[in-house]
Formats: sequence, structure tokens, C-alpha cells
Amino acid sequence: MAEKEWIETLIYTKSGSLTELGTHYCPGCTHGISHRLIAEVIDEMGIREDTIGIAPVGCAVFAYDYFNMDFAEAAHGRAPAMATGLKRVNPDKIVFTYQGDGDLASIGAAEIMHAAGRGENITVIFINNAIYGMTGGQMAPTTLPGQRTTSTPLGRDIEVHGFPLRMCEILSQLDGSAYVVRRSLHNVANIRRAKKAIRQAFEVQRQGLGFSMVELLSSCPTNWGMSADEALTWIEEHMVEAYPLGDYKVSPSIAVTKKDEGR
Amino acid sequence: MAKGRIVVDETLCKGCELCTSVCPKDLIRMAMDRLTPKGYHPAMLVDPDGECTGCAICAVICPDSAITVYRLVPAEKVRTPTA
Amino acid sequence: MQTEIIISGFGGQGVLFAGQLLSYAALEKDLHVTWFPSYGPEMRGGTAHCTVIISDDEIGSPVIRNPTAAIVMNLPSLDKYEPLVKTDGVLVVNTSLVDRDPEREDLQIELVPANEIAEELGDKRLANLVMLGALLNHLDVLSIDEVGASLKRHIPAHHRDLLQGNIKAMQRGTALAAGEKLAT
Amino acid sequence: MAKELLKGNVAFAEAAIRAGCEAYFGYPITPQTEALEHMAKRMPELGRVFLQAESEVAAINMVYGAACAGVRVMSSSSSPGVSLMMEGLSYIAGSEVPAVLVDIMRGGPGLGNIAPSQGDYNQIVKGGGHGDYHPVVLAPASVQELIDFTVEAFDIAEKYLCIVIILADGSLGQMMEPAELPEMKKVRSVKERPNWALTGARDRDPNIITSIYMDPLVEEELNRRLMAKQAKIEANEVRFRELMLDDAEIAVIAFGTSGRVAQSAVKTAREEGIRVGLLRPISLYPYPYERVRQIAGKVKEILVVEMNSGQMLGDVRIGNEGRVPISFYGRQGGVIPLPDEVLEEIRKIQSRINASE
Repeated sequence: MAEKEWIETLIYTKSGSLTELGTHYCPGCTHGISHRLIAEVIDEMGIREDTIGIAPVGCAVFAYDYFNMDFAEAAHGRAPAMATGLKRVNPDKIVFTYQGDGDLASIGAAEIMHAAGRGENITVIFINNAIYGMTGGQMAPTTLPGQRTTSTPLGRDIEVHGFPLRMCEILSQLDGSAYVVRRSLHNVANIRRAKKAIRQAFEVQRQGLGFSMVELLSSCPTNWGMSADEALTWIEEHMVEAYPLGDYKVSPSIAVTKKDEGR
Repeated sequence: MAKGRIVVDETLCKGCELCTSVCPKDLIRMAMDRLTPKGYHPAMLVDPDGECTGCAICAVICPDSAITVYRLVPAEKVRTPTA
Repeated sequence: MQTEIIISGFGGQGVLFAGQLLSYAALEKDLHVTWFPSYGPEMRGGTAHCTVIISDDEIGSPVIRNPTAAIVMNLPSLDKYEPLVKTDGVLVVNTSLVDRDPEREDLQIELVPANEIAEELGDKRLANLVMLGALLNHLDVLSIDEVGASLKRHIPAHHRDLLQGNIKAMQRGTALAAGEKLAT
Repeated sequence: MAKELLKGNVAFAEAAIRAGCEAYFGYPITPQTEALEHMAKRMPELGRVFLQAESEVAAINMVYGAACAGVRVMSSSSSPGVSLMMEGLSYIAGSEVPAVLVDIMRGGPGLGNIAPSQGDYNQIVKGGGHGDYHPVVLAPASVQELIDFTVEAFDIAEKYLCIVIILADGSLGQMMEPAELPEMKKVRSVKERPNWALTGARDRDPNIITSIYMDPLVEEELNRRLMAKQAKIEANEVRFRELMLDDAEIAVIAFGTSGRVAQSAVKTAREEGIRVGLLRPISLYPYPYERVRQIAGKVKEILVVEMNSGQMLGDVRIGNEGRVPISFYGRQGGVIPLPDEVLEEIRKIQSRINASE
């Protein structure tokens, strides 16, 4: 039997939908992972030249430096409105927003609700790390009860600050939502599921089915005061319980591969 | 002989160590003898026995797209790169 | 020459439309014209009024204090505008809804039981046109034929069946005014 | 095209359509709602974009989004709604994309009322939003000017990549006058959109539209670029109308509806033998300071008339440079001054001048 011929093959390299530039995110911050997943999905779908992104205000404010495609920078919380304007006059393009929890669930709560309610044919990538990162670790609308932040130094007191908002649960109630799911970035298996969900969300938009959102439970090692690894464990041990992973709304018209499940 | 190898781009690596925690063969270490231009100890492959399979799990968790993965593939199975 | 007309009444009495009709006729006669409505909460239930200014020259202010003519469809409108009409101006009063006589003696006053006439004509909504017809008898700037022609062009499609009634209402108003004038 | 009897709000909306406006985003507010309603009917008929947003905040950000795509886009609102748009306007200015806004002002502050006012002068002309920027501001005084300036606004916005705001008041929005609409202009195809527009980075490098520059020196560069643009605007876009100023001893300065009211007063005063003229600034930014300066060098007194508590007054003072006394007559709260009130002010000034001679 002849000896098998082996060739060294490139298995994985940085996505062509990302720029050469290194990010400004802190070491171990999962923003980088979500950027990568989005970029890889765009590569795989071959839509880089047809995609327009909207960056938020928050840590990802410079996302446009890292994505190799047309991008605009929105005012805090207004990305869904801006995406609406862009998409309505560019209906054949893929328009996505990238928003954090302060941007989407606090100051931009109205804009996200109405974009979903209208069934706006855009895709939203929602980074939920339960804290305000950019301003240095204040309470977010998704901060867990008891969680210490610089503006809840004794821990979030629900008597004072109320309860966290669960955006997937809320937005999935709206008729305009076609695909609303929550995934997590706390380990490799979940990262792979997250990527599938992002792919599905972009496919939903490509098929014109309506509003799609993927919420990604994410880490903020710096403001949580943990190592990158500890932060991922904290997601698993605390956030997943408060924000259960899963498919909250999957429009019946989506041809889903049932293997792609959150849990 | 190793079936795979990784190359860490030290301009991108921020030394977060996530790759070290997920490698199934525990082959990734932090290079404590040097700093990247941004001042981090970069990750590096330490694979004296050629155990790396090129599974790319480290690349999947790397937040900075710093890891490039190669694998030896039977010639007849060569296909285009993907994660 | 500038003619300023205020038409005032309750919301729903068609004062805004009567003013627009004058404006269309002025436009079609190549005159300068502005139609200025009162708007807002007073449109609902309270008094509504509009100011129509017709001129052979560019019009400055679209609002004026002292009109050359006023159509008052109800008592609050009479109270408000009777003192304001310019000397020798025209005051057309809807006596169907006004239970007092005007006090001014320096005006051309036309008393028109507009609602009764409108009902006689079969549609109480025609009161505004009866009043307008009476006014036109006193105005040099536009004739009833010119306003009638505008009405044909601009009556809303869903009211087209009322066109003849509208024209008849205007004619009745004019005839009434002409008749009374003859009588004095 | 023949003249039609047009309501101001409908007129500017239709004018925008004919100027090639491809997208309108708005939120109902009296006294401009007829514009939104006209757009709601007409834009879909023409295969263009109309969307009633959830708020003025969202509406202006939709405008921002569509502006980034390189289309002609606008919104319209009234004072309280325009306040909510200030954040978005600042972003549009900082991102240097063209957009048109019509503000049909009403009485304020606060919820105020729906009657005509000129109380947004400072908010609009002086910027309103955060940071160093100036929208170009045009103040029409008739339905025809409302049409003409709206059409022009799109050209100016694209020429300078800036915001152009039509500043009118409730009376202009609500009144009807004969006016002529322009011919329907063809809407640009996607291929004809400007090269900076976000249309997908096909066969070119990505376009990025942003207004954040963390490096103060880089931000300052943007500010300098905006200043250079403003210098051009100030050199090229000053507009005003005037009446009987040649031999005037008294100059009345008023914009928009108060300008028209003042015009009536000036004409009557002339009939009484008072040598009075009118300057009606049309571009409120750039303001006709130079013309005010020239006039101040010739007249004995200036009267400023506004439907507010004296907001443009500051700009007249700047142009006057202390040359002659300035008096102010204003009505607030949604009250339009009447010509005879202004006439009375003119007479008072005339007697002052007579007494001093």
C-alpha cells in the first residue's frame, strides 16, 4: 500500500471580514469572539460587500475599525433607528447593529422595541455582559440582583434599582420578531452554537422574514474584577441561570435545523 | 509526527490565557520570557511530542483572532479553509 | 386694493371651507390671496375662523386686526368681530343663531337667517354658502359667478352631489342681500 | 407649472418629493402633521420610503441612517419634537452627511401650545445640539418661499454635506396661498449615489461614517474642517430681502411671518410719510451681519420684531456693532403681532427721532 500523501492545510485564520487591526478590547473580553463569529458568518455567506454595520456607543463604539465593510456609528441606543433608515433605502443590503446592554436595553429600549415591533428586516447582535464596560463598570439594565458594580457598590438592590430586563423574553413577544434567541460565549461548545445562531439570524434577514436578534451572554473580566477564565465561569454559573439560553422566537417560516439548539 | 500546529500572531495576542485553558492536550503556555509590543506575555504552542491535532479549539475561543491553525490533511481530503 | 375677510363661527359650520372657496376664486382670477385659519383646540366645538386677504398686490401680513368684511355665524363671533370691522365695511350676521341686533351704524350690515334658508334648501350644512352669497353681493373683488366656478372645481369629490345645492345656497344669499338692499 | 392654492405643510412636503426626497421619517406633532400625512400618502405611491417613527428621537436617527446611504432624506417636526432631535442633528453634523429638516415652530417653552411662534431661533440657529456646528437655516415668509427653500435645502445640504433647516412657524404651516410647485425631479439610482455613501463595500474600500474622534487633535481637525465649510457657507449663502431701505431713517428687521407683518406696517408707515424700510433676513445662519452693519451706518434707529422674546435681536446687535439704538417688539406664547402694533412702534421711534432733531 502506497504511503498516504499529507498536505499541511490552513484550518483556521483570521476572517477576511475583519480588518488587520487589533482590537482595543481588554484581554479576554468576549467582544472579540462575537466580532469574529459575525465576520466568519459574513465570510461564509459571501455577503461582505453587501453588508452594512452599525456600531453602538459603548465598548464596541469602534467596531467599525475592526470590521472590513461599510459601517456607521450611531448615537447611544439609536442603532436600530439608524439601521431602519439605512435598510429602508438599501433594502437589498444586509444591515446589522451591534449593541451592548446599556445601549439596547436602557437608553435604546424604545428603538429596539419598535424596530422589532415593525418587523424591521435587520439583524441585531446584542452583547449582554451585565455591566457598563466603557464607562467603567456601572450598573446595566441587565446587572444581576446582588451584583456589585461601581454604581451599585453594595450589590444591585432590587428594592432600589428594580429587576434586570430580559430582552429576548420581551422582544420575542412582538409579532414583528422572526428570530430571537439567546446564546452564550462562555465555552467552545456555546461559542459554536452562537455562531450558528448568528448565521441563522443573517439568513432570516436575507430571506426578508423580519426582525432577528441574537443575544450573547458575554464577559467583562476587567469590570467584573476577574481573570478571563474566571469571567467565563461566572457567565456559566450566574448569568445563564438569570438569562436562560434558548430560542425565544423562531418564525415558523424559518427552515431550522433542529440540531441548532441553545441548550 | 504532529498532525497540527498553531501560529500565534503576537501583535494581536493580549495574553488572556483563554486558549491555554481549552487546549485538550494542554499544549499552550504563556511565553513568560518575552512581551508583545502591547506588553503582554503571548501564548505559544509547546508541543515537543507532536501532540497538536490542529483541532482549532484554541482559535475558537481566542477573542483576538490571534491564532492561525494548520493541520496535515490527506491530500485527497484537502478543502478550503474554514473554522 | 386689499380686501380682508374674516369668516367666523362654530367648528363644523364650514367657515374654513367658505374661506377656501374665496381663495380659490381669487387665485383663479390671478389675484394675490392668503387663507389663514384659526387652528388647534378651538377648532373642536369652540369658534373657528379664517382670515382671507385678497389683493392685487403682494400681501404682507396674513393676519389683520380690522377686516373689511366679516361673516359671523354665531353670537361669540358677532361679539368678537363687530367692533373690529373697518368703517363702511361689511358685516354679515347669521340671525338664525344670533339673538341680538348689531350695534354698529357705520357698517353695511346684512342679516341672514342662514340656517333656516339652508334647511329650506334641504341641507342645513349649506348655511355657510348662504352667508357667503350674501357677502359677495357687497364685494367688488369677486363675483358670485367666479366663486361658483371655483366651487365646481374644488368641491371635495365626496360632496359632489351637493354642488347644485351649494350654488343655489349662494344664489339665495346673494338674492336676499340684493333684495334687502333694494328695499332700503 | 400653474399656481395652486396650497397649505404650507402640504406645499413643503410635496416640494421635497419633487426635489427628489427618497425617504421621510417623522412623528406626528401639531402644527406640522399635514406634512407627515402628505408624505404618508405620496411616498409609497412613488415607491419611496415613508415611516412614522416611534419618536422624534428615532425619526432623526432614521434620517441619519438613510443620509448615510446617500439618499435625499428629510424629517419635519415642531418645536418640542425638534428639541428631541437635537442629539441626532449633532451626530449628523459631526458625520458630515446631508439632511433636511423643517421646523414648524409653535409656542413654548415646554409643551406650550400649537399656535405660531418663532421661539426656536436660538435652538436652531445657534446649533441646539452639542458641539461646534451650524446648520444652514432658511426662514421662509410665504408658502412659495417654503417650497423654494425646501427644494434649495437639498442642494445646499449636498453641496456642503451639512444639515439645512427650514425654520418656519405654525402660521406658515397652516395657511394657504397660491404657489407654484417645481417639476418632479428624477430620483438618483443607487449607482449615482455619492462615493462616500454606505451601499456595501463592493469593488472599493469600506466607507465608514462616524463622528467620534478620541484624539483631541483629530477632533479638532474635524472642527476646523467644519469651520472652513462654514466660512464658505458664510461667503456664499447669505440671503435676505429688503424693502424701501434706500432713504430710510428707521430700519425694521424681522424674519419669517413677523417679517411679513412688519412689511404691512412699513408700507402703512410710508403712507404716513415715515421714512422706514424693512430688512427680512432669510438665511438665519449664515446671518446677514454685513447688511445689518451697512444699514446701521445709514439709519437712525432699528426696530426688531419677532414672535419670541428677542432671540434674533442678539444677531442684530452683533451686526449693528453699537452704531444706532435698537428697540424690540415681540409677541410670545403663540401670538402673532398685528401690523398696527408694529406700526405703533414705528410711530414711537419716529417721534423720538423728531424730538431729538
